[in-house]
Parts: sequence; C-alpha cells; structure tokens
Amino acid sequence: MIETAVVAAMYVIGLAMLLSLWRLLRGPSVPDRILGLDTLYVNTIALLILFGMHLDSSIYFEAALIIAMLGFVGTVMLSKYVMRRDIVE
Amino acid sequence: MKRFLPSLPLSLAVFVLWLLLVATFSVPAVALGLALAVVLPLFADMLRPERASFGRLPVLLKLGAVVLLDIVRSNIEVARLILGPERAISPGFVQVPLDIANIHGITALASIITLTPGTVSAELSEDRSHLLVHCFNLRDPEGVVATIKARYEAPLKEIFP
Amino acid sequence: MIAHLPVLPVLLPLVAGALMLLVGRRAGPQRTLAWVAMAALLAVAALLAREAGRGEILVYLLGDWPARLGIALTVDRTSALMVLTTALLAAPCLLYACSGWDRRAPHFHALFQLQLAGLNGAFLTGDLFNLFVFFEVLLIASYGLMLSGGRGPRMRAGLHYVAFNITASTLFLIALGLLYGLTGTLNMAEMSLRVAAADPADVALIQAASGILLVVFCAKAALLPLYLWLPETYSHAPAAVAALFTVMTKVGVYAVLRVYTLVFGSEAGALAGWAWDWLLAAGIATLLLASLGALASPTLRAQVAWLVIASAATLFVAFSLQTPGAVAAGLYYLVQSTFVTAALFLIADMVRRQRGKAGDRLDIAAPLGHKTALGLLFLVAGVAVAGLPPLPGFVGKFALLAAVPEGRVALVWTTVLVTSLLALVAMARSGSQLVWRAETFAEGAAAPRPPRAAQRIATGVLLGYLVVLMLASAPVLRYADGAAAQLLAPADAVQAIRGTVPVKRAPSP
Amino acid sequence: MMEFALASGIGVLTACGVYLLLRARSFDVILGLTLLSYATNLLIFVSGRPVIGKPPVLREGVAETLANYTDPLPQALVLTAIVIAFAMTAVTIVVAMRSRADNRSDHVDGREPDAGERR
Amino acid sequence: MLELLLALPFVLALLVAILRNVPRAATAWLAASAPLLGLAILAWFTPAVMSGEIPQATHAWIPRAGLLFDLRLDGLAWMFAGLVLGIGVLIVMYARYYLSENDCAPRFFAYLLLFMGAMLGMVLAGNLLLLVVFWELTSISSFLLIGYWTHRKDAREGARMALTITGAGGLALLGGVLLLGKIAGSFQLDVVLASGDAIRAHPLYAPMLGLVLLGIFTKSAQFPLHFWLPHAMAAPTPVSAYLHSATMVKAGVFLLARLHPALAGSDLFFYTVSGIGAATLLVGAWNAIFQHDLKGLLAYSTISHLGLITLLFGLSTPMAVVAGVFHILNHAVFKASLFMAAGIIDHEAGTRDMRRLGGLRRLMPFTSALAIIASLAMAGVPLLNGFLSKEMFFAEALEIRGHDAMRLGVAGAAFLAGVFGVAYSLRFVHDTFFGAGPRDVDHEVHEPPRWMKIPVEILVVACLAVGTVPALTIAPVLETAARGALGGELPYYSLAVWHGFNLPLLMSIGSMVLGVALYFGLRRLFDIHAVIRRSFGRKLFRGNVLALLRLAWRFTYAIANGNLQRYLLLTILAALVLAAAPLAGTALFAGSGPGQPMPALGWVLWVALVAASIATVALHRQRLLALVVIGAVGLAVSLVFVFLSAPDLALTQLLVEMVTIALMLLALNYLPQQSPPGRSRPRRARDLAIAGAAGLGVSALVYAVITRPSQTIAGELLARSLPEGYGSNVVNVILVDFRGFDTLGEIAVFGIAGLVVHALLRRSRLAPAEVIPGGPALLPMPANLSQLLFPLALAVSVYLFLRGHNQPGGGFIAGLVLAIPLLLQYVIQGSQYVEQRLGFDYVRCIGAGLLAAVGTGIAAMLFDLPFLSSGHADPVLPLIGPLPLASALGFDVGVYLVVFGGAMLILSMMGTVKPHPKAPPATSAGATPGEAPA
Amino acid sequence: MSAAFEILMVALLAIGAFFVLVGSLGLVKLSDFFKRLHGPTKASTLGVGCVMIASIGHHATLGDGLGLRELLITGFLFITAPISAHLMAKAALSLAEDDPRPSPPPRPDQAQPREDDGPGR
Ligand code: NA
Ligand code: NA
Repeated sequence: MIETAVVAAMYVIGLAMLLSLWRLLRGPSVPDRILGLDTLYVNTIALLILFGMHLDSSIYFEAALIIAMLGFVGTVMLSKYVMRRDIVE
Repeated sequence: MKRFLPSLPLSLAVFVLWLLLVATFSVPAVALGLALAVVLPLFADMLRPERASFGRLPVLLKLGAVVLLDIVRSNIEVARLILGPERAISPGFVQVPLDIANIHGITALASIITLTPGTVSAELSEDRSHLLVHCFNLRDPEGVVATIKARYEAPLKEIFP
Repeated sequence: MIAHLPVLPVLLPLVAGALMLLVGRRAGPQRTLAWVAMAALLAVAALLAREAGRGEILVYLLGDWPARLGIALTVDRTSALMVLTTALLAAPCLLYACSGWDRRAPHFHALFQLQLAGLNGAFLTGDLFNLFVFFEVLLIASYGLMLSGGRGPRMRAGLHYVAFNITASTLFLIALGLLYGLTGTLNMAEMSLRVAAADPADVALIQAASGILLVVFCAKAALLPLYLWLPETYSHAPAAVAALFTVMTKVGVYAVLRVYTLVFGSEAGALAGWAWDWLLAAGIATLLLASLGALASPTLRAQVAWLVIASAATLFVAFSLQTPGAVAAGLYYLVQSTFVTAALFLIADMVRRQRGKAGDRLDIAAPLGHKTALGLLFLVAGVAVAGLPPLPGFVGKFALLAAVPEGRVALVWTTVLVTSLLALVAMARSGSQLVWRAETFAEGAAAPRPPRAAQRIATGVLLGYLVVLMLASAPVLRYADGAAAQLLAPADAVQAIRGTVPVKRAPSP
Repeated sequence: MMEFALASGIGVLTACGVYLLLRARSFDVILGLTLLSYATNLLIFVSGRPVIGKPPVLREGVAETLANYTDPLPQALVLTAIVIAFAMTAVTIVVAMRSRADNRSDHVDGREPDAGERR
Repeated sequence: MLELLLALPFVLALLVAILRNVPRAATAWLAASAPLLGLAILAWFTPAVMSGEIPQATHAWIPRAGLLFDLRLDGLAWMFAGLVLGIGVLIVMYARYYLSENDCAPRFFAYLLLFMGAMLGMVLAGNLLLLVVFWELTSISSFLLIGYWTHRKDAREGARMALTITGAGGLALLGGVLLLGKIAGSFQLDVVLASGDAIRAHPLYAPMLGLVLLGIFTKSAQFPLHFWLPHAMAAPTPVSAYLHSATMVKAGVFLLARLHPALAGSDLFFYTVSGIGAATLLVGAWNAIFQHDLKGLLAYSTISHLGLITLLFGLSTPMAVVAGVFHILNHAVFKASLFMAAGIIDHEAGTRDMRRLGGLRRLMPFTSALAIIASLAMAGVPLLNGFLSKEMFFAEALEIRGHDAMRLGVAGAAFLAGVFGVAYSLRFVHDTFFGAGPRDVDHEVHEPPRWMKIPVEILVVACLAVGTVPALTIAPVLETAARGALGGELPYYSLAVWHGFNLPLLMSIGSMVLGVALYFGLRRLFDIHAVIRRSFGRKLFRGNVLALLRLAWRFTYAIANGNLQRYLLLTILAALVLAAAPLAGTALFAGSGPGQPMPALGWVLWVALVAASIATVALHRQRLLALVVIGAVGLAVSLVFVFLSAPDLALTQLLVEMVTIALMLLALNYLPQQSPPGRSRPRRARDLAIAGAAGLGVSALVYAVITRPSQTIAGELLARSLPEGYGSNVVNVILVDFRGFDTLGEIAVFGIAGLVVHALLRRSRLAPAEVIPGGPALLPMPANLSQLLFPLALAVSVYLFLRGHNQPGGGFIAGLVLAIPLLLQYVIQGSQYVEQRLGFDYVRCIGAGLLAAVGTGIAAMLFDLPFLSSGHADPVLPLIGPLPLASALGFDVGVYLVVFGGAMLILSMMGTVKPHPKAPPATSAGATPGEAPA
Repeated sequence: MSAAFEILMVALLAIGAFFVLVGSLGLVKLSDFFKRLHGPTKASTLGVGCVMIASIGHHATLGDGLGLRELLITGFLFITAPISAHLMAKAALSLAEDDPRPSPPPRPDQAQPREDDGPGR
C-alpha cells in the first residue's frame, strides 16, 4: 500500500518536473526560466526523499539535504546576474 | 562570554543540527557536536552580522504555530486558485510599511511572508521602512497590510525588541 | 629509500610545489626550493635509470595493493629514460627561467614543479586511467606555465591549446570508459591479457576504443592531422617554458609506444600491433608537412616548433617499424631531439632579445647584438637539428635508417633523407638571415644588453648534453636496445607486474 | 530498454556538445565542453553496467559481491573526471575572459572574422 | 699517431678561436702549425706507406650500428692527406696577408682548420660511415667559409647554395653507404673493397650506385649539379684556392677513387660516370671561356678538370685510374697557384674583372710570370705537369675497350676539351697580363708582399719539377697513391716526358693550335668581353628554392590556418574514422546481456536530459539562457546518478554544477551577452552532420558495450574494502586508498587550476561587457539569512567530511559544501565585505592540502610500506571512548583543503576582477560615496 | 504497522505530491511571472513538508529507526526559499519595463535616514 503510494507519488513528482522543465525551456523571460530551474530543484528534493523511501534507504538523504541547503545558490546567482551582471560586487 | 559564544541561539542551532545529522548520542558524536557549536558560530561571527537581542521565547512558539497554520491554510487557498480559472486571480503589489527596525525581525517577517503561499516579499526599501509584497490575489491591499502587521510583525517586535 | 625510488620522481616535485605555495612569493626561497628539488630529482632520475638499466622491471605497488586492484608504477628502461631526459631537460630550463622570467610569471616555480610531477607520473604509471590523470596534471600545469604573465596573442594561442587539449582529454575518457566496459580493468598489463583473450565478437569494439585512444595520444604528440595546434602554442610560450614543452609531445609519443606495445603489442592476439601501419603513414606525412612548415615559418620560434613536430613524427616513423633496432634508434633520437629543440627555443629567445623590434622574424634584416656567441650556438644547434654529423641527430637518423626493415626501405629512407634536406635548408636560411645578414647597430644606438650568464649557461648545458650523447652514443644506444627489447617482448613486463606481491597485504583475499 | 535510453541520452549529449564545440565563440565552446563532459561522465559511469538501487556502500549482513552492489570503480573514475573537468573548465573560462579582454574579440581565434569569411 | 694527425686541426681550430686577442701573425702561425705538424707526422708514416703497409687505428664509436672510429692510411689517403696538409700550409701563409684588417682572422683560421680536419678525417676514414660523417663536416665548414664575408649577399647565397647541393648529396651518400654496408655486410673499408664482385652482383647495386654517385657528383660539381661552384667563389680567395680547387671538390673524385674497386666494373658505372664526366668536361671548359671574372674562369675550369678526372675514373681501366689520380695531384697544384695569383691580382688591382685588367706583366712581372707558367700547366703545355696527365688522358680515351662509338665520343670530347682548355688558359693569360694596362683601377698596382708570393712560387716550382723530371719527383707518390686506389697491382705506365710521336701527342698539338685559333677566332667574331652569361643554374636553383618556399608556405598555412574550429573538427573526424574503421562490416551491437526494463520515471529523466541538451544548443546564442538551461542538464545527470546507484556521484555532480554556473556567470560578465550569428548555413549543416555522426557513434559504442557481460575486477574491491580499506563506502575507499594516487593527481589538478586562475587574474583588469547603472545591490534580508545559513552549512560540511569513508560524502564533497556557502557570502554581501572579515589565504590552503595528502602517503613509507598504504588505529580517548581512525582521513583532509582552497581561489579571483580603467565608470545614481563597485 | 498509520502515510504522500504538482502546474498555467512566482512556495512548504513527514514515519517503521534528519531539509528550505524568491522577484522587477511597484505611502515618523548601514554594503 505505502509502496504503491510512494511509487505513485514519484510519478506525480515526475509529472511536476516535466511541467517545471516546460517553463524552464519555454521562458519567456529569464526570471521565468530561473524560476523553472528553482522549482525543478525543489521537485528533486521530493523525488529524492521518495526514492529513499522506495529503496528503504537513507542513502540519498544527503543529496536532498544539499539541494535544500545549497540548491538555491544557482537561483541567487542567476537572479543577481539579471539584476547587476556583476554577481560578486 | 560574547567573545567565545557570540550567539547562543546559533550555537544551539548548530548543536541540534549536528545531533539530527549524526542521529546518535555516542560520546564522540556529542563531544564533536559541542565543539562545533562553539567553533562554528565563531567563524560565522567573523562575518560580523548585525547583532540582535533575543526576546521572548513563548511568543516565538506561538508565532511558529500561527505561521504553520497559515502556511497550510493559504496553501489550500492558493492551490484552489491555481486550479481554478486564471481570470479569478487579480495579483498586485503592496507596500507594507515597517515598524520593526531590527534586521533580524525584518528578515523573519519577509521570510514568513514568502513562505506563506499567496504572498512574496519582493523588495526591502533602501531605508528599510517598507517591504514590497507581491500578492497572488490582491483584493484588499489595506487588509493585507493590516493582517501582516498584526499577525506577524507585532509578535516579531516582541521577539526582536 | 631505494625501494621507494619509482615513486620519488613524482613525489619530490609535488612536495616542492606544495611547499612553494606555503613559503610566499619572494624569489629567494622559491628559487632555493626549486634548485634543491631539481638536484634531488636529477639524483633520483639517475638512480632510477641505473636501476632500470639492469634489465629488471621495477614495479611499485601504490597503497600496497596488487596491480590489478590499485595503481602500480612500472619502471622499465624506457620510462626511466624518459624520466631522466625530463630531469636533464628541466634543469637548464629552470636556469634559463631564473634569469628573470620566474619573477614576472606568478607561481612559476610551483607550476614548474607540478609540471614535472605530471610528466614523471605519466612516464611511470602502469595504469591507463592514472595516465589520464597525470596527463591532466601536466597539461594544466602547462597552461599555467604558458599563460602566466602573458598577454594578447599568447592568450589566443592559449585558448586554442586549452580547448584542443580538453577535447582530446574528452576523447581519452570516452576511450577509457569503453575499454573498461569491455575489459573490466585499467591496469595495462592486466588489460593486455584480456585483450589477447578477448571474445572474437568484442575484438572490433576493443579496436574501436583503442582507435579513439590513439587519436588522443597522437593529438598530444602532434601527429597528422592533429598537429596544427602546436606551432602557435609553442611559438607563443615563454622561452624556458617552450623549451620544457619539447618533452610534452614526447609524452604523447611515449604513451603510444607504451600502450601499443604493451596492451596492443605483439601478444595481443587479433589486435597485435594494429596501430602501427596507420602510424607509419601518418608519421611520414607529418614529417613531410612539418619540414615544409619549418621552411615556411615566418619566425624562428615557429620554425623550431615545426621542428618539434618533425622530430615527433620521426619518432613515430621509427617506432612504427617495430623492429628492435628502429625502436632503439627512435629512443635515442627522442632524447637528442628533445634537447636540441629545447636549446633552439632558448637560442631563439636570446636572438629575439638582441634584435630589437624585429624580434625573431626571419623576413626582416636587423642588427643582432652579440652575434658571434649567438651565431656559434645557433650553428651547433642547427647542425644538430638538421641531423648533420657528428652530433647525435645524425647518429639517431642513421641508426634509424640502418634499422629499417626490407620492405620499408624506399619509403622511409626517401622521407627521412628528403626531410633532413628540408631541415638543412631551413636552418641554413634562418641562420644566414638572422646571424649573417645582421646589420650593424645604428650610430649612437645602444646595443642590447648581452644575454645573461644564466641564459648562456642554460643553452650551453643543453648543447653539452648533445656532445655527451654523441660521445656516449654506444652506451646510450645499448641502453636503448635493452629498452626496445623490453618493449617488443611485453610478456616479461606483464609477468613482472602481475607477479609483484604486496609488502604486507595478501595478494588475493 | 534502459541501455537504449542511456546510450541514446549519452549520444544526444555528445552530439549537442560536439556541435557547440565547433562554434566560433569561446563561450559556446565552453558550453560544448561542459555538455561533452556530462556525456563522458555518463559513459564511464555506465561502463560499469547500470543498476538501479544498489549503491556501493556496504551494509551489514549483505554479502560484498557484485550481485548486491553496483561496480564502484567507474564511479570513482567519474568522480575524478568530474573534478578534473571542473578544473579545466575554470581555466578555459579564465583564458577566454583574458583572450577577450586582450584581443578585443571573443572569437576563438582572437579576432573578428572578415566580412567575407564569417565563421 | 693517426689520431693525433686527425686531432691536430680540430684542437688548433679551437685554440685559434679562443685566443682572439693575439696578433694576426701569431694566429697565422698557430694555424699553420697544424698542417706543419701534420706533415711531419705524415712524413714519419711515409716509409711504411710506401712499402705497402696500411697503418690503421681503430676505436669503437657505435659498434652496434657498424660505425667505428677507424683511421686507415693507405697510399691514396696518404697522398690526399699530403695534398690537404701541404696546400694547407701554403694557404695559411697566403691568407695571413690576404685578409684585410676588417676581417676577423681567428674566425677565418678556425673555420679553415675545421675544414682541414674534416677533410683529413674523410681521407683517413677506414669506415664508410665515418667517412660520411667527415664528408658532411666538410660541407658545413665550407658553408661557413663561403659565407665568411657575411655582409655580402652573394656570399650568403653562394654558401646556402653550396650547402644545399652538397648537403643533399651528402644525404644521398649516407643512403648509398648504408645500402653498400648492407650489401657488403660491413661498413669497414677493407671488407667493402674486398667484396666488389658480390656488390656488383647484388640486386641493390643500381640504387646504391645511384645514391653514392649523387653524393660524389654534387661534391665534385659535376654537370648538371655544377652551378654551385662558381657561386662559391664569393668566398675569400684562399678559400677558393683551397676548397674549390685543391681539396673539397676533390672529395668527390677521392671517393670515386676510394670505392673504385668496389663499385667500378659494371656497364652502369662505366656509362654513367664517364658520360657525366665527359659532359662536365665540355660544359665546364666551354663556359670558362666566357667568364669575365678571373675566379669565375678558374671555377669553370675546375669544373671541367673535375669532369676530366671523373671521366677517367669512369673509364675504369687501371691506367685510367692512375691517370685520374695523377691529374688530381697536378690539378691541385696548378689550380691552387692560379687562384692565389688571382687573389694577388684582386688584392693589388682591386678587381678580378678581365675586362678591366690587362698589361699586368709590366706592373707585377714576377707574379705574372708565375701565373703564366701555371696557366700553361692548366693548358697542358709540355714540360709542365698538366701536360703529363692530359697526355695520359688522351691515351686512355683512345684505348677504351669494345665500344667504338664510345671511344670516338670520348676521344672527341677529350680533344674538344683540350681545345677549350687552351682557349680559356690563353684568355686568362692574354686578358690579364698582356694588352693595354688596367682600366678604372684606383690603386697603384705593384708586386704583393714577399710572403704572399712564396706559396705561389712553391706551387709553380712543383709544376715545373713534375713536368720536367716526373720520375724523380712525382713517380713514387703517384705509385703509392695509385696502388692505394687500385688496391692491387699497378699497370705498367711511364712517366716520361717524351713518349714518341704518337696520336696523343698529335691531339695535344692539335688542341694547342686549335685552342689558340679558337680564342682569337672568337675574339674576332664577336666581342668576347661583351658576352653576358647568366647563370642558368643559379636561376634554376633560386626558382626552385622560391617555389619550394612558396609551396611550403601555401601548404602550411592552408592547413594550419590558425582556426581552432578546424583543429577540433579534424580531431573529431580522426576519432570517428579510427573508431568506425574496425566496425565497418562487422555486425556488432546488441551484446548477449539481457536488457533491463526502463521505468516510466526514467523516461521522464530521459526527456529532461534530451530536451535540456537540445535547448542548450538551440539557445546557445543567448548565453544567459543557455546557462540556465544547462543547469537543468546537470540536474538531470545527477538524477541519473541517483537512480543508478551512485550517491557520491550525484552529490558531487550537484555541487560542481553549482560552482560551474557560478564560474560561467562570473565570466559572462566579461564576455558578450550574445553570440553573433555564426557560420553560413552549409557550415552549420556540416557541423550538425558531424555532431550527429559523433553522437550516433558514441551511442552505438555505449550500447554495444553495456549490453555485454561485464568482467570487472570490482568484486575484489568490494570484498577488500572494509577489512583492508577500513571503509564501507567503497567508492570513497577507492578514491583515498585503492586509487589514492589518482586522487592525488586530481587534487593537484584542482589546486593548479586555482593557481592558474590566480596567475591570470591577479593583476589583470578586464572591462565588463555591460555595467548596470546603480551601486552594488543591497540585499540586507538575504544577507541576514545567508549569515544564518553559513555556520549550519559548515556543520554539514564537517559531517559530510567525517562520514565520507563509510557513507556518501568525503573530502571533495565536504570541501565544496564549505566553499559554496562562502561563495554565497561573496555574492550577497560583496567581495570586499567578506574578504575584510574572512581573510583566508587560499593559495596557502592549497599548498597545505597538497602537503597533507602527500604527507599521509609518505607516512606509510616510514613503516616500510609503499606510498599511500593505508593504516588504521582505534585509540581509546579518555571521556570520549574508542575513536576509529583510518589514515585515509589524513589524506581526505588534504583533499578537503585543496578543494576548498582551489574553489575559493578561483571564485574569489573571478569575482574580484578589477574593472579595466578605460571601462565606462559605473554611474552610481543613488549610491553613496563608499559604495563604488569593488 | 497499523492501518491508520498506513492511511496517514498514504494521505501525507498524496497531499505532498499534490501540492508539488500544483506548484509546477501553476508555473505552467499562469500567465505572468509574479503569479508564477507563487508556485514553488507551495512545493517547498507543504509539498516537501508532507513528503518529509511521511519519510520520517516510513524510516521509523521500516528502516533505520526514528530519525528526524528530514526535518533539516524543511528547515533549510525555510531559510533558503525566501532568499531565492526575494532575489527572483528583484530580478524580475529590474527587468520590468514600467515599474509595477506602488509608491510607498509617506511615513512621517521615519523621515530621517537611518544611521546604521547594514550588512549589505
Ligand atoms: Na567586482
Ligand atoms: Na565581480
């Protein structure tokens, strides 16, 4: 039951990832694409957790943790670039 | 004390983080956690963040509960809007005048606003007197401002006096 | 310590390089460290060559793991010769750089040592992936050496050099991935056995993978059609660096020699020696084109760069003949051509500095300060590089020609002799243009400062090597004969590598 | 089917990388090299034969054989390759910056092509 | 002793070159001492040589390749050595007065002695390879001597021409000698000379002969390769006298004589050598008549005489060989004296142009007398040495065996050449010493210094002595030399002046009469002085060299056109070809392994990967967009690693991806924001096709490989990881233990990358592509949050580091987890803010890391274990308890430090680039003064 | 494991997946950047949060015992999501053709400039 739910949830997340990807590829503005990438990262966190549940293993926890902790750095830098060009001022 | 333990909450956060990570209470693990709780905030302090005195804990807990509840509630609300027809949504910006001066307070407020679906804090004015907030569905700007100030800013002023 | 000899040529410069990062930027400590390390490396390289000269293959199991599990350094006569050549080359290069360039190029000494570590690692390793890693070490250090303190055109040449080499490294990885996927090992000796025993259905795939690998090595060695990057890179590098770089093409040649005698060598079953026919053709074509390039060069440095390509191509011709005599002649030629082209780079630099604005351009007549000394140096180096007697260029070429097997005589002789003539014409042309055609300095114009003693000594040392090589041709060739014998009969090497047991660990669980 | 998907994915990455590598601007070349490095990393990785859900981190009570764990060696190789590729990318990028600044063109050949021979 | 003989000139050359500041006379005496001492040594050997002994000295040089340092003094060598040394003494003496004050005497004498040594080595060589060595040395030293007056264009060109032609010949000779050695089984002269029959019967005889003759003919200036010799006359006259008449050009005919027993005796040899000789004889003589330059006339005459000698050796009869050797001697003597005389005339009159000279017999009677006698010897007038050998030549020409047409032809050529010889000799005498006095000469013409004449006198006396009393003077020398050349019994010959009234004498008289008639006839028919002879050979040579250079240039720069795209394209094509070649025609692909099913989520990932890759290409011209999209590719790749059981890889890929994006963004600020529209459509289509082929090829290979069963050694790695590597994360154990050496190299690469970036950006100022107006962005709220994040991230970093050996993590990952939050501080708070507060020395960090890693490895060596052997300890600490420690941890500390230091060095250097001073200043509208861009 | 627990787990997973999906759906469906900006906050709060709790429960019953490590993920997301949203909004604002920001109402009580400069400089 739970196993099925986990797998189903993974598929749902997969669908969400495709949607985010669509925004990433489609644009139209740069912030839109950054937002798409950012969302993709968040989706990935959920996917990793679910995958860990699927495998009965916490081996992918660190990957999820690192995305949660540092995944936004890309977003920050890209946004800063859009704002200022010079990301380290 | 300040020199060796610049920020107790931070040290506490590091220690808790450590314990959660290692998920054991073995002596070496705890000892190392304590060491890190002392050392790492010292490092962080080298960046010389703005200091803040830390106010009342009960208010903090209450605020936490309120925020969690609001997150759930507005999640549902926003989900409904997203799934519904788009023309039902009328987004807009609103400037929230700030009474709170402490940067930690402002940060907390802005974070809460962002974490609560339906609102995103977009910009802090240069003089830190206004927070620009984007609302997913802005029907009543004054109402939104008032809610934010009452529900979040007021307790935050108590936490970060 | 003698037991650790094989690893020292990598460790010494690595430690020295790391220490240089710690002692700060002042030239004094940096130079002291550099020379201490250099002296130690020379001693180690000489010892290693002596040990390897006895004929046994030294196997050093890093981490005490058996060769198939970990990484084993493998020292035969060839690799010891390469290490010694590199050390001997590096010393005068370092001396030349110490005449001033080392102060202007940030991190010069550290990069220099790390470059040596990379070179030595590439020569000593017996593991294919480790070879990749040390290729990268030496490449990235070479980027630094070439570009540090540089500007403008050098940056453009550098961009080409970097992009080209990364592309080649990408191919290297592709080949490695495929080879590992097909053979399940990275140790060359182990791989040779698996290639020999490969399923017939896999043979074509293994050859395809090794073909990609061959492209990589040939790209580093600047073989047709992959040689185009070299002239601009080398002619834009600082003199001491360009001189050191003369051994870099030899790394590619060495890698081909190593891999295609050991893994795809005489005992590789269906794939035995498949690469050498391609290489002979490519080597001959490269030799011809590079000699034309030497004739066409607008500057002396470009000319020397083309000669570097020509020498690498000569080596490919020699090695692809796969007879003991030819391989030995090739090894001898390798050593001498490294020294002579390095000397020419240094001379080109000194000439450039004595000619004012004309630099080392060959189409402009300009006064040349300190004509006699420079002319003499150029004469010796020119004679050597053109392969004229009695210098070792001649010895190497004639030993090669003498060793050409029956069927190839017409082709190889014609190529080698014709290209020697082209080199001769090129050197005569540039020498008479630069030295003889030199005008006197205009009245009142101050003659340029003479080349520094360090510069002259460095060049002299390199040319001195040539004299020693000439006089000691017999022992060196004897050593090369031994090296060739080891290369062409890889079974012994495989036996030695597989048979070496760890000091403490069990050979198998 | 998974093998086919992996092979084709690596192929697409390679093709995209090669196409960008053959562009004339330094930044495009760097993008191409990045894609190619993804392709090679994946290639080395799958040379150990892809397996779902058997990471090579030993667990107590599970026999240490290839039946229970995937081949760790290619993973170690890829790690090395990733790091090296990053280092190389960093250097390439800086050289590209300097070349642009010194030569006033980001063309890989350090000069803008003449009108006649756009490339 | 032979070694000493050979070493003398080289040693003294060195001495002369070193002692630069001594008087010229001392230099000359020093230089002369080499041939003088050499002559003494030679004299000491003479009795032995004359009695038929062959003194020999053998040393090993490269015995493996048949190259011995073997010296051998037989009769021929003895004669040539005597010639080289004897004329050498005279030349040195002459040159001491010939050189002007501006000429650098030490250089001249050093070169001259170098040449002398090379020549001696060549004639003494008892090993053919050694002979080639010295042969080439003569080419080099003659190059230096011809170009001695470096400021003169004709000298430089003449030198280059001579070097090119003789150098080419030398290389051909090397080939020929190698073949000869192969045929004969040895390079030792004794062996080779003894196996003539075997050599001639060998299938390789013809190519070998061709190569050897090419060497000989170039050196001896045989038609049609003769044209370099007149241009070599740009050399100082002593050089011309020595090299281009007496010695070096004789090297060719010397070799012809030397190898005569081995090579001669075939029809091929006979026709080729005598044919070329005859042609040269005539061409040289005919051309000599029309030279206006004294030295030019002598040069063509030399060509002609060399042709004569060649012809004689071509005839191959023992008598002809004797005649050839005899003529070598005679020609050397009279031609050297003539050149010296010409030099004196040039020296005194300031010109060598016969159109301006004349009547010198009145102004310098003694010199004139000497020159006239030598000219008569050249013309073959009786009672002079030239007559004797010419007579022998005529006799031989008439006695050619068998071939009637050949006999007629050679005899005719001999006669004709005799006629021409008389004509040009007459011209030399008449135009220089008779007739009206010199014109347009700004000197007072008088006799030269005493010592300048002495060499000429000696040589002319020799001409006379040999010509009148040959039996008393030259006979023993000739006998010894001829025996050396023939290697056996000598034919009967007579050196009498008078052989009776025979056909050769008739020919001599006839040629004399006709020669005089020809000269005056030509003068009458048209003004011989007005004939302008362009050197066809030089023109051809120049044209060829130019064409070669042009070809080289065109070839080289058509291929290496400085276009990176082409280089990369060729590389990819080469890989495609070499990978496709073995697969053509094989039915490969699907291996036997069972395929694995693909979960639907996998396809999602596949779509993401493929779509993002293609989008990167589609968007690549808008660079920022491409960067955003490529981030998705990286994410997809790390997810592939996640699903396919590689947690460490996934982590690393994620972190590296972030840093890479940072790098690219930092760089993009200094690059154009967009790529201009690129190549033409066909180019794009071509690139697309190649990219497609590459992708298809890689796909096919990958598919073929991964559907085959694996035979990896990894099982053993898994089994030994925990018990011997003390870690359960096998990937990490491989990284720090099994293959720690790879990792050491890897962090070296990483550290070096940091250094390179540091070196390239440290002092450089770059102009940003675009400066957005306004001061630095103020981000107080994110700054506040990121400061909160920082210590937490550090804790995570420590955690990942410590557990890496057993769980995903490790030094590299931890290092980046440390670096990225710090980078975030740079981004959000600005570099100045961070660096003022957190002043790391990243360079030292790299150094310390490298040392830590290497040091851990070296520690094992102290326990007599190989570098990088891992150790393990379980110390029990008070209060804390057992603490498992693997030495791998020390290694990982190194990795951690290097990665952190390297990454931060790169990022901080890129982030803190100073703007170019010429860049438009950032117009900071709302910025306060303290907020200028850092 | 009790059925109630199982149902709770399934519900958590369903809710979590639902909100993640809705977030991404919003990203695709909505027409304006600032509207879309509200999508991922759903995913990163309630979406990931529910999955996280499910995971804690899952590992507590099936895996390595109770561990609250997953809370850290939510914790970090709570710190980082505001930063990225803030910066994305600022980026979009800087690109906006005409400034959509309403002018701040006058605040007489805070007219004078502040003294401290803040860490942003
Ligand atoms: Na800056
Ligand atoms: Na910056």
